[in-house]
Amino acid sequence: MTNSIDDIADEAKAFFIIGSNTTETHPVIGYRIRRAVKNGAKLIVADPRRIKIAEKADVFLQLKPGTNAALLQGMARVIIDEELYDAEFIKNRTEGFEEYAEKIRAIDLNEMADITGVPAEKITQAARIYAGSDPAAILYTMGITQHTSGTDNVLALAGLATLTGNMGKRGGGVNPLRGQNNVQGACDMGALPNVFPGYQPVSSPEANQKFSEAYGAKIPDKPGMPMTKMFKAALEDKIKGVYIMGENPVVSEPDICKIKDALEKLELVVVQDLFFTETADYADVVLPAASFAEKDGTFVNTERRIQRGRKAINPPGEARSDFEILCKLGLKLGLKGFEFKKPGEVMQEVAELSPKWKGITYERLEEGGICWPCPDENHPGTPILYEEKFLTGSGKAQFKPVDYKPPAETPDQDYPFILTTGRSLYHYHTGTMTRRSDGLSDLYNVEKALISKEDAERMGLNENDKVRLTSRRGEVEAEVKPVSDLKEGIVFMTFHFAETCANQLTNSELDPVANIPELKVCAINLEKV
Amino acid sequence: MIQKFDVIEKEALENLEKEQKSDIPQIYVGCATCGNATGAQSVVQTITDKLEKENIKAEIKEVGCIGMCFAEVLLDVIKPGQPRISYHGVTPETAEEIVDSYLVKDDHRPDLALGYFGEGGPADVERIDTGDVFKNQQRVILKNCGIIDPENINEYIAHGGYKGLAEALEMKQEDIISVLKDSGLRGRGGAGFPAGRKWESCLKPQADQKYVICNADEGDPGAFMDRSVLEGDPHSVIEGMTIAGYTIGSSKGYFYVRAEYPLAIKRLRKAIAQAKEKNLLGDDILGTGFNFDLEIFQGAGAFVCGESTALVMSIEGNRGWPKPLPRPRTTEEGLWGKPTLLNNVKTFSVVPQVLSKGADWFKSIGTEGSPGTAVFALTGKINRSGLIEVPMGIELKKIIYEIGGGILDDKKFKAVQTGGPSGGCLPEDKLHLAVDFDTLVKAGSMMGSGGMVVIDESTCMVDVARYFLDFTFEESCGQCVPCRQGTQQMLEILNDICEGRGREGDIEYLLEMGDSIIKGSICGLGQTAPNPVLSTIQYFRDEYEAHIKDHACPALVCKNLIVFHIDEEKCTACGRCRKACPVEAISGEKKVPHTIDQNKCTKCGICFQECPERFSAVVRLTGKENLAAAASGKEG
Amino acid sequence: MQEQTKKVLSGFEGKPNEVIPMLQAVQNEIGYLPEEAIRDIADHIGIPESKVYGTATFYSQFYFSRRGDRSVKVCLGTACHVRGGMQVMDALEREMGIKAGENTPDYKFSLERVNCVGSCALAPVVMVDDDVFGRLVPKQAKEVLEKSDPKV
Amino acid sequence: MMLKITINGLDIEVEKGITVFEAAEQAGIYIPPLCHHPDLPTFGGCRICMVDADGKIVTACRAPVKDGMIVKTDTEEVRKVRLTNVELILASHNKDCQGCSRNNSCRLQEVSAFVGINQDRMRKIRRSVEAVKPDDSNPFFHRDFTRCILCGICIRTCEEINGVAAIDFAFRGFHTRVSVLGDKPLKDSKCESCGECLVRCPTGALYLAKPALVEREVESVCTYCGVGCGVKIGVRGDRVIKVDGNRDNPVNRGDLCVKGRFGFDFINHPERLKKPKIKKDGIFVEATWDEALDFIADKMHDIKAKHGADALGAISSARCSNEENYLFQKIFRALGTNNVDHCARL
Repeated sequence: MTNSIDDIADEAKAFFIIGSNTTETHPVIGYRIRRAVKNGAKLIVADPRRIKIAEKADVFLQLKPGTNAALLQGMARVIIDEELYDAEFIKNRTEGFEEYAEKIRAIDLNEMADITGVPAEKITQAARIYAGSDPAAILYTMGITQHTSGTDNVLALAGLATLTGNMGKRGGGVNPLRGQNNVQGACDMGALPNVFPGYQPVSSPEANQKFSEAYGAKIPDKPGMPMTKMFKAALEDKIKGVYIMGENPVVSEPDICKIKDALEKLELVVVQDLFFTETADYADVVLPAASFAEKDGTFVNTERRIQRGRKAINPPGEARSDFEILCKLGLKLGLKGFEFKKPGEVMQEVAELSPKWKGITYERLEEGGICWPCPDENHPGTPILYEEKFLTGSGKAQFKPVDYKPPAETPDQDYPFILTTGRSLYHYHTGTMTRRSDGLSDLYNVEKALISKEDAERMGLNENDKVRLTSRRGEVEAEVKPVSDLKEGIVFMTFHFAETCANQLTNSELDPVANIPELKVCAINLEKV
Repeated sequence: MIQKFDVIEKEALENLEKEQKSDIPQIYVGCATCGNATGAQSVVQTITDKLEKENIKAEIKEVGCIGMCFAEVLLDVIKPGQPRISYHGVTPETAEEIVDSYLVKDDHRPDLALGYFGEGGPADVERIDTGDVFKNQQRVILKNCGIIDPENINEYIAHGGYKGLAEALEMKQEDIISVLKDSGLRGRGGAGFPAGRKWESCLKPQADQKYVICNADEGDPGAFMDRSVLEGDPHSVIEGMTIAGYTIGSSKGYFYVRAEYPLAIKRLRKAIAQAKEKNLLGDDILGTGFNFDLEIFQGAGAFVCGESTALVMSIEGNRGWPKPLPRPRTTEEGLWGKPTLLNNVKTFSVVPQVLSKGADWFKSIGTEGSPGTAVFALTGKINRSGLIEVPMGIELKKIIYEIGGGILDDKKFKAVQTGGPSGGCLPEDKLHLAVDFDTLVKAGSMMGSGGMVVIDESTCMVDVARYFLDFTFEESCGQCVPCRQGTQQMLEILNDICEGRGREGDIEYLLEMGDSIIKGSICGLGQTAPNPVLSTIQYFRDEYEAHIKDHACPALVCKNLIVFHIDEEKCTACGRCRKACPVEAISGEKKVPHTIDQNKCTKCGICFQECPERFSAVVRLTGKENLAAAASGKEG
Repeated sequence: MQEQTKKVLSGFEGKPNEVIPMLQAVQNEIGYLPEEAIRDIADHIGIPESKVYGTATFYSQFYFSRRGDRSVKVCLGTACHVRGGMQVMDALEREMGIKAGENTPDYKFSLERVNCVGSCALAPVVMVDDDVFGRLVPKQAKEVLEKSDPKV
Repeated sequence: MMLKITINGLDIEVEKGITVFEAAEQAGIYIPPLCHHPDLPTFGGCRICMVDADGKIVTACRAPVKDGMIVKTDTEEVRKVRLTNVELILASHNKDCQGCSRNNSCRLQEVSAFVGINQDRMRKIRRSVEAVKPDDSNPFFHRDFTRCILCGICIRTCEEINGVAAIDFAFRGFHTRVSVLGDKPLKDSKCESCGECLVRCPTGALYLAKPALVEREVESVCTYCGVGCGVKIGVRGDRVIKVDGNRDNPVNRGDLCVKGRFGFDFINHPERLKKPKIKKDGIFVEATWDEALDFIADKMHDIKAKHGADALGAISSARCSNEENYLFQKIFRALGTNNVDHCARL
């Protein structure tokens, strides 16, 4: 997030939520937004599904899955035509407005309306609310990113925020709500193929040299493979061994059949987890890890706030924290620099090697969380990014016009429906943890493929009828639930349930830049069984 | 605009002339709810058919309630040049007779007549307007009720209607208010808040919109004054509200009427339409540029919505929960947070007359502190139930014995209840009291909305208190503890007392709790709920004690404290009671005095009613011994 | 039923101050307020369904289950009370075999108490729909019901 | 702007715009609260916080302070009104305190003690508790109507804090009840089971389905979504039995969702892995840590030797700590590959 939960919730005059089922996937932020709206803030919601938060929306844009860019371009067109943009901000803090504006002016609003299935009036209305409210915050999640056009979508959002001067401002910004408790931290710590901790590119000579020296090894200067490519590589014998820590790709990854084949093929599969997951079946070694309540450490939330997790109880049996396991393994591998006594010492090394974290120490975290960047011990942290300058050569924001590209797979005779996936309030990811809660299971334990009332009527389907869903990649059987929240031709499933695994169907086509698979759109067929 | 109004008035009179054809007989039938309830509609039907069939020249019209409910169905006839003759207890059959004998022939049927109005009536029927019923009354608010056809605006205008509005529209707003202040008019809703001051506090605040609301949510069980006014003279209320709108600068008014008053609502709708047609309501009224529109909101049945803030809440679509203090006055922040003027039906309906006849005229009626008249629904154990209007300050005695004609079946007077669930009961030695806002409150009761229920010796005061508590318990909104829990607690205790489970100290506890409920409750409902109990304890404590100490109900009302018993001496074994008993609790054959099996008896009282006066062998006994005897199976 | 509700609601703008009028209109159409109808009203206005239910249940005018074809209303206003309205109520409960606020199993009648129908002079009074029976004594209960039987 | 007021003879200066209740709080003067909750707008229904302000009896929770106001919180009259009110509440309240989850942490008990309930007076009261059967439809917390005092805190919480408004007052007067549409069980309503109402309920009307008597609390961060709510992990013995929101945490200020508050069963779940396992000819056999880690280390060296470091793939976790993610990527980068990734994209 460019901003903090607090400044958005308290100061935004309008929220633009797109591709985020906020009240179910980030409930507590959901509370804050519902409260803000109750106190008069405006709300725009864009989603293929009439999600709960849409009830409170001033404008609800029910767009076709995978048409985000078109919608956003359309809004930009309105903002430019009606000169609702922040000329001052554009003059002082941005570059490339003219080219951008020119490109936007070439867009036909009605065409965008046709593509998205959202009436031009509504797009206009949304644009006016967003541009007319100062400040206005954009919130998004996977509905924006899990597309082959994910990067373009994000750029388009950034375009809107820049256009309206909502960058580097309290109550504004472009704010991806991160899905998992430390997904931000995992990135910050360099658990990515292209960067070291603190987003220092492996390809940057200085960085590479710094880390190679620190780790006492020659680290390649070209980026490695993203997870999504590793499994393909495994099928091509390029990858021989995979070490999987706290992950369950057999349920969470797209196009699972391929993943399984890949795992079968591998010489070494290590799975380190709390439970014997679906993926563990394919492992050669399974290591028992500790849960969050059983270990010390730090986590970074969606607003870049580094917070202390604390050990409450011992792990069961011989289970060990990943920290202990990894230190041991490091030593077993004969690597240097794994003689850590406690996690706090690791944090010191992180601080030394990544400037953004230089000021972070366990002592300070005892006082409460700190948002990075935090360049030195006295720096208060940075809840809001880009207040003075942007991370570009010139320090100015670059307008990057984008073109709408349709999803990789669109419906046809054989696969006439679009499947889009998401999450439920009551479960988390592959359900490894939540499905072991009797209570949560009591509230929601059977996948219900949601279909539109119209389709249900047409196909003579009633609630709880079983259907077979098939895509070019696999098939799943699940019960259906007809709802008025979906438009005709759209099917929604969660991916929490291994037994009705939506990811058997999903498409693993990637966004060229971010390598994110297009989980939100794939063509499927649906028949009663 | 006076000129403009004169035109309207003139035209109205002419139309009336045409409509009325006063050269032929006029027939009036009292068709308010009370009349209809007694069969007025079928009377109207029969007559209409008859007139048509036999093609008799006469005009028949449905009028509102003249207040003599005891005499329903009322049918009045005015023959050209004759005074108005009233016939009472009319049925379709007698209606035909009346037509045959008085309209066709010239026999005015003294046997069926109640009397006549005005001068020079026949000697063999008495004059009503100077008789007991009316001589003590002064009809201001009800002046048109039962006289004019409420569905004909022309009649209202012909009787001086809408003059007040026309005059008001020529006055400055402040002047209207000062007239009201001079007149000393106090709100007729019960509390008697000075109307002038209320209007003034609503004129002051600046706002883009203000509202006028007429509170016609008459919920007091045993009061129907407001309904009668709406049914009998709807235009007077509309006129009053329009004047209010002009005075405080509002363009929108609401009638908040109980949905249980369908006839009133129907007549209001019609009246509103007629007034608009005549440009006396709606846009640019009488060409003054003043706009005022009226909407009817049907209350969905909650007594508490008589409370101003609760009423506003319910129009806004919420539970009718009063707003707790401290809060801004409704006159400053009412409906949708806008200044809102809320008055009772009777208050609005009298305003036009105050303006057209002047403050002094109004002050000349009633007492200094409470000028004007009071309207009561006089009911209960009284000979002449009905709707009456008397000058403030009249003695209760006069109302009960002269207007009301004394107690039913010559029983002994015990108490008179005024103010409904918020009021209290006054005993015989208070009958000299003058009826006005302040005197009644001092005596532990209140004017309230105008229910006046006469209670005789055969009524149990504890039971009466319980009745009212049961009502407030059911109607409590449930928001605040003192009212929600307190009314329930008091009711439980009263139930116990009435059912022989009373305990030492209950009376003191009731008094103490009553005090806390009055102090602690959010709104008027809770703050007055204990009154019926407190006043009955004040004046009839002995009855409470009899119930508690001796398990005796002196009035022989409380079921659990009485037993039905057949006096062998008096019983002639006629078998009436035996046959009537719904539970076969009575045994005995011919010539053998009957007995009641106390184990079977449900105390429905049917045997008591069945046993002929001349025997009156079935008697009711009360008190510990009798109850014990009955319980021990021994036939009482 | 949903069609009925939809039809009724189409006559309203969907403002909060229309809640009670909407409830009244729907009840007039259907005879009571089914849950779905309340939900539809809430959606039509855009307020929580719990709030509409809270408002509806506050007012005695509204019913939430099917009612008898004819409703027998026993007046227990003050005048009727002091003149023995309660005995009449007892008698009716006995005759109908139900308590106040209930329906007869065959849904012919529903029985309820009301506060003052404004015919105090006729006390005690019973109303069956719009027909008024005045100056009643308990034993007339049977007769009242026979006269009011919907089939007759 | 500051105002001067006097409470029980004590002169104090307070901010304009606060209520008498807040003023008293600041002066350290106790006024018994029942339907009042600092997180929520005032209600004013319980009538327990009544005080004498300039001679008028008012509810302290609503009355704004006025300059020169003289407040008395303990006059004879105030005492009587409060006492009767509490007695009246108790009259229709479940007697069984020992059997109540909130015994000794109950606001009604606290208030009763303060106003001085005594049995002699209570004997005069007619007790009648409406027999409404409890709602145990929700797996995490249940509703006991016999312990509900209709303070409306749950209702205001559901509307103001969580924004769902699944519940509201229904029916009227003595029969008033907190209800969802159709007086249905909570489970069949819009309720999202966040438990915010449970946390704020002053009595035992809302109570945990599984009673949780916490022995110690540890501050930490929720393990689910990216919001990073501060939690207090409640431990008894060696088990996590409760999770509460941490009101001091700026992220959630004490709020939690259904997963964060109630979804902790997995921690002490019997299926937790307790020993390393190595697959030998298709079946997993338990191993010591040294065996397991040696096996892995050898295999990895082996692969690196045969096919180069880039034949290794490392999939880290968005649920592991920063330190752990750091070490994980360090291991593989030190081995000479950048094939490090995690599920950021899912």
